[in-house]
Amino acid sequence: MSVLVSRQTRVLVQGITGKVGEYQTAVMLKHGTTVVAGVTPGKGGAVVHGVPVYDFVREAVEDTEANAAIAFVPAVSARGAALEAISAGIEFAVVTASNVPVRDTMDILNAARANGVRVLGPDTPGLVAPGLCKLGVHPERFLRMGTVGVVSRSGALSYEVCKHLVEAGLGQSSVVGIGGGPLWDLDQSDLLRLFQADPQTEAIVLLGEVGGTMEHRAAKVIREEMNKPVIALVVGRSAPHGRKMGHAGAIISGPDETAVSKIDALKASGALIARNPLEVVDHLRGVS
Amino acid sequence: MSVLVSRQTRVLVQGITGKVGEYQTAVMLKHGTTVVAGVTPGKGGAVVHGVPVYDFVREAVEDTEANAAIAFVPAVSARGAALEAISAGIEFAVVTASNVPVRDTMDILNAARANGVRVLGPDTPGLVAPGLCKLGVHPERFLRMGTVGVVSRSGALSYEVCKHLVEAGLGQSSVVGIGGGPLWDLDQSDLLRLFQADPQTEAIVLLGEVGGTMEHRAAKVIREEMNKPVIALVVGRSAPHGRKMGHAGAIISGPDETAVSKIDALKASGALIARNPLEVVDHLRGVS
Amino acid sequence: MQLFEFQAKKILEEHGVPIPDGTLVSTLSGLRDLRYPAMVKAQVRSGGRGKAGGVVRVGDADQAEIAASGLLAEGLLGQRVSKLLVEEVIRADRELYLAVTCDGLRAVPVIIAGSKGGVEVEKWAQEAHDGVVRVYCDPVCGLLDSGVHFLAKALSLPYASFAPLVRNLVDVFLLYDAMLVEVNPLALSGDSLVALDAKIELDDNAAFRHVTLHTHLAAVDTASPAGRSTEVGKVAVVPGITHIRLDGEIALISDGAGTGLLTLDMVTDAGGRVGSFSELGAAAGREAMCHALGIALEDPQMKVVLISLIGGLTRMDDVAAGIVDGLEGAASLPPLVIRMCGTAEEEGRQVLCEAGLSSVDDLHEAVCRAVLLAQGAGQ
Amino acid sequence: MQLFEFQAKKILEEHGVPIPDGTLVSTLSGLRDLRYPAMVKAQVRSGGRGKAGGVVRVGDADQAEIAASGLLAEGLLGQRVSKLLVEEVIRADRELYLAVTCDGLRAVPVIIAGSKGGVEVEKWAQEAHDGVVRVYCDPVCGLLDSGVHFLAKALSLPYASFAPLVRNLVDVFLLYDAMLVEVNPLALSGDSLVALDAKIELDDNAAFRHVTLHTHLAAVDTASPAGRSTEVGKVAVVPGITHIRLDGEIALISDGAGTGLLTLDMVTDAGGRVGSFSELGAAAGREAMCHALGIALEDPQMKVVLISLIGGLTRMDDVAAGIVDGLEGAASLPPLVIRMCGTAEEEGRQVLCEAGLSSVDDLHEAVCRAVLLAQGAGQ
Repeated sequence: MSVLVSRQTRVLVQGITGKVGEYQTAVMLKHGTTVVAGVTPGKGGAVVHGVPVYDFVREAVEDTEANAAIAFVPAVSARGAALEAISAGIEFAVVTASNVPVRDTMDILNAARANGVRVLGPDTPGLVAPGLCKLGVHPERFLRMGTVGVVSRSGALSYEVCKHLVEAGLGQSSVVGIGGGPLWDLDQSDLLRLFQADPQTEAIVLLGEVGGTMEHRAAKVIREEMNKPVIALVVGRSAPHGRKMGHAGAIISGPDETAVSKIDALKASGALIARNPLEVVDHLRGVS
Repeated sequence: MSVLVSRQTRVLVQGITGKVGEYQTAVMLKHGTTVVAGVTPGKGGAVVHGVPVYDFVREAVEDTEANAAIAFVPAVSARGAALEAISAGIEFAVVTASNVPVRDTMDILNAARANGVRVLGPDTPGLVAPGLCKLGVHPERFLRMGTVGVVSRSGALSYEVCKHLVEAGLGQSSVVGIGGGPLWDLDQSDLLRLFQADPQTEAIVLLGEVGGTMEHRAAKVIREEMNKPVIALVVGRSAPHGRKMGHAGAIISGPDETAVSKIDALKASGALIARNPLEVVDHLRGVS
Repeated sequence: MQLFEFQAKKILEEHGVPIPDGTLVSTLSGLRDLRYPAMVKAQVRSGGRGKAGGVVRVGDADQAEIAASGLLAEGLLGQRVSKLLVEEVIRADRELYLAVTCDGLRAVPVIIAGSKGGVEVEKWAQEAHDGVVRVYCDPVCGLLDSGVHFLAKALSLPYASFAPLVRNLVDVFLLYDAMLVEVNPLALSGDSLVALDAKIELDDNAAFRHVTLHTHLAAVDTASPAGRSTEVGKVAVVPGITHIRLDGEIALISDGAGTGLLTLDMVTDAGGRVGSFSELGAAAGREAMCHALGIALEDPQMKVVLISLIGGLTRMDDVAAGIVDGLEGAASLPPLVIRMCGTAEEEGRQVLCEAGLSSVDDLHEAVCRAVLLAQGAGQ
Repeated sequence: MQLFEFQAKKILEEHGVPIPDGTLVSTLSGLRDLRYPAMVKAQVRSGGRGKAGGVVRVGDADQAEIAASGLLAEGLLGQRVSKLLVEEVIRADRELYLAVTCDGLRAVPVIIAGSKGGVEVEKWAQEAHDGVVRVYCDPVCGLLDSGVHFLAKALSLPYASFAPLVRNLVDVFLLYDAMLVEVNPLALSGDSLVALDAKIELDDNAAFRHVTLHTHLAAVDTASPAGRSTEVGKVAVVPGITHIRLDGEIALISDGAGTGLLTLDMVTDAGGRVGSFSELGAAAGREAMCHALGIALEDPQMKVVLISLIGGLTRMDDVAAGIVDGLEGAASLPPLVIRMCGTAEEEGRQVLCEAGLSSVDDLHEAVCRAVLLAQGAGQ
């Protein structure tokens, strides 16, 4: 089992003929992912690593019954690519681009909700259920099928923790990057619930950051809805206060945006707190 | 049991101080409905039949935890009333007004979908689960708690059939008016599925009409997903062909809009076909 | 309300859609100054205008006068022709079909495009469905770029001229509260697209947002008097009432589409023939009822009036008062059968009783009575 | 990018938001011709301007010259003041707070309004949360009429003047790809509303949609050189890099926010002090790395450079090439610790190896080395 994807997931790669798209398609295929189609406007008819390329997502969906999409396109094209996938009947879309404008992200997420589509990103490495399906860019060396569910706002932070897990002989059920924000369709709370319901997952690593208030909502979910152990690592304890956005930032979020307030809330919710990846591994050994 | 509403449904009446709103509120209360709040902008603080009136839906929801709304407002105000209810966290909204512009209906239905809200209407009598909750305007004399689920595009047609049911000693589990169209959130197919899943419902009466192609989709649901008996009455067999909307109407729907083509499809799906309300009663006696 | 071609084209032109150069004339006197060859197009609201001879290609002013005088004198498809649109002849490399309407299932505007256009488009579309493509607007973001590119590819049209045109059609559709914006045929000439014909159907329910436009349109309207259709099978909509003239002798008035159609079917099944079908809006009351009854009573073909009422939102005492109003001062009075029940039915019966009228409760009984009365009257 | 007050007000005025009459001056010479009394307002981007003396009420031109010369000469809050906005004095019956920003949870614009405005609004809002109301735009239909009415009631403002104002603020928010549009205080004078101060924060990621505007804004910008912050705690963003100057001697460069913050925490936990924090964007490569390394090497306070890389989308060979580029021709070279792993790590190590560099695989080890080197250098 895994969350959000399965062996039945039929992956479509947007921007498959680009440098990154082509490289990551090869990696996803090697991982055993069912990549059924690629899309690059104007390149319909081409073939990349044996995968047929179409001009439009709807053509690809009609031909190949693709049901999940990952886009390797630049920030300026992210909105168009995501909306095209959403309108073509894709059920689950991953938007990897970083630096996507907030307005474009609002459009993507709202269109997704109105159409009943789930989205990871923008600014996400995607997700991987090691051995089952890789709809993302996580480095292969840090992946191993196992029982730990990992959810992270930051791609690199999840790689770092996954590296330590694998080096300690531990594996992952799914590793999910929800995206760097500041807007999300699926957030930490959604993933915690999915991991709680996933039989393969025995413990969850929650990777948080300074900024926003998402970890406070996650703490509430941990306290009220979960009985699986959660190990939380929130980075940015020693970061200086970032620039506030006018008075609105303070009014909206108050003092809850600091790493320390998040760690306190997670601790109070029953999560085990780690200060670095080695402590994550120690906690996991303690609970298994 | 019932569909879409229950004893826990807490009803808010929009336009409660209007002539129709006030009258129907009294009828709903008499039926045993939990009407907790009314809204009329500018009339906040008033009380109608013991129900407190607010200026805004969100104030009413905060105070009374209303979770369903029915609007008795004219067509020009239907969009505003529905959107206000949707934005205030109401889970289920009934829009009774007829002659609502298509553009306004698009806005209502799309906002509802984006916010996870279900809508009946516009141009609907609403729904009633006799004895449990009345969120509609069905004449009381034609209602009796029972086991027949009724779904209709036309309010008056459902009253007519309910009248015959009650006169024959039969009662209803729920009577649902999906609205006169041409756009719907919940359509016949949705209601068929809900009735199929509802333990109280033993047989379903499907009331259809000439125009559109919804009954063909309903026939598919009956064939593929249902084992409860469905009695179908499609009116408009002897109606002249209506005015077509340019070529687009013909291209969109082809010859499937006639009552006869719908009756044929429903018959082929296994539904029992009635030509008038007396035959509906005969069929129901035959299957029970 | 369906606009005339010249009205639809004016709106499209104002929103950046290329149309042929043309002149609207209502007499023969204006034809001499125009450029020829030209197309002379009768301004009527019916479909099938081209097949019926309402679009004539003329080589010079003499031919134009012959064509125009025929159309103005004789009308077309049973309609009076008071205006002609005389347009330049566009050489089309290809003719296509393009329309915007609302998709009932998804509740969004849908663009329907065909790689062939013209008068036979429905038939062709049903035979060769591959040639017709649909692109749905997104409920949040509207017409997507990818959708426009997809249409341009499917129709083999140059994106540069097609993209603004289709976006403009969607804008017009939303801005004017249209039910349909249709360009058929859409001509491709070189890299340019031109709307050779245009049809816009407005949403009458949205007239409150377009008061000036609807008032103006009503003023230039030369159709039959409002609220009454004399042509059999023709639908007329006036506020609160839908009226259809049929080929029988029973006038049927109902307070909702569903119960009206049911009663119509039951009358027909019982061997009766409805000649006038009026449906009050769901929330209609006294005034609409009075109006509908007036239409029935003024029609000399009607031998029986059958009023079929079952009230939900509509209060029966309101409607009963409308019946009393409508009968007041009526010259001749055919037999009247009233079936009335539902909301405020007791109050309604009281109103009828005070006017010396009565009603029945059962629809089957009412239908039976009306059919028998009509048969008796016919003998 | 945060706009100066005068820039924000110009945009608001163009979109129908009332602002005080004002004149922008950059020298004392223009002050003589203005009308007094007036407000003299230093144009700086920092919050807390009012408390720091950057807003002065003056009665006449002499007082204005005194205030202006002080601000122009001395600057404010560590920033140079090159422009002053001299505005009419508005008599306010009440001062309120009104802002539009994006709600992260719902992914829609949210209007935040407070029935009191001014410099202490955050403090007041946290103490008396009842006075602050939020209205969320609908994802499909935008700001609803009911929401505007609700705000007007909550703030006790006249609907007629408030409704267009708040709608205009939402329009500006969307049209300019803003992160924040804030009016604080918003003054009520009689039935009129005036934006006494205005703040607009643009979304730098959307600069591609507003090339002219962003170019123009960058031209009038008088802040510190792009890509470098000398003020401690100040964030600077250049394409692909976020750089923060801190109070230590280790320059930390990472290829993602998460791993950068983790490394920062680990350095701090190990007793080290980071003085320069650069984070490459997630998809950053050779050029961004070279640029970030340049910033670190040019800073004389930095005793050690710690590069913490773990590649997903970013290829390590690209970044390694950027390191080699950045070191080329560097005058002085502090001790360098490179931790590198992830996508194309072998190719990356090869690139480093050819330049005589090496990397470690383990982050704990890298942090430990960097801290020890810094402590050694400090002694």
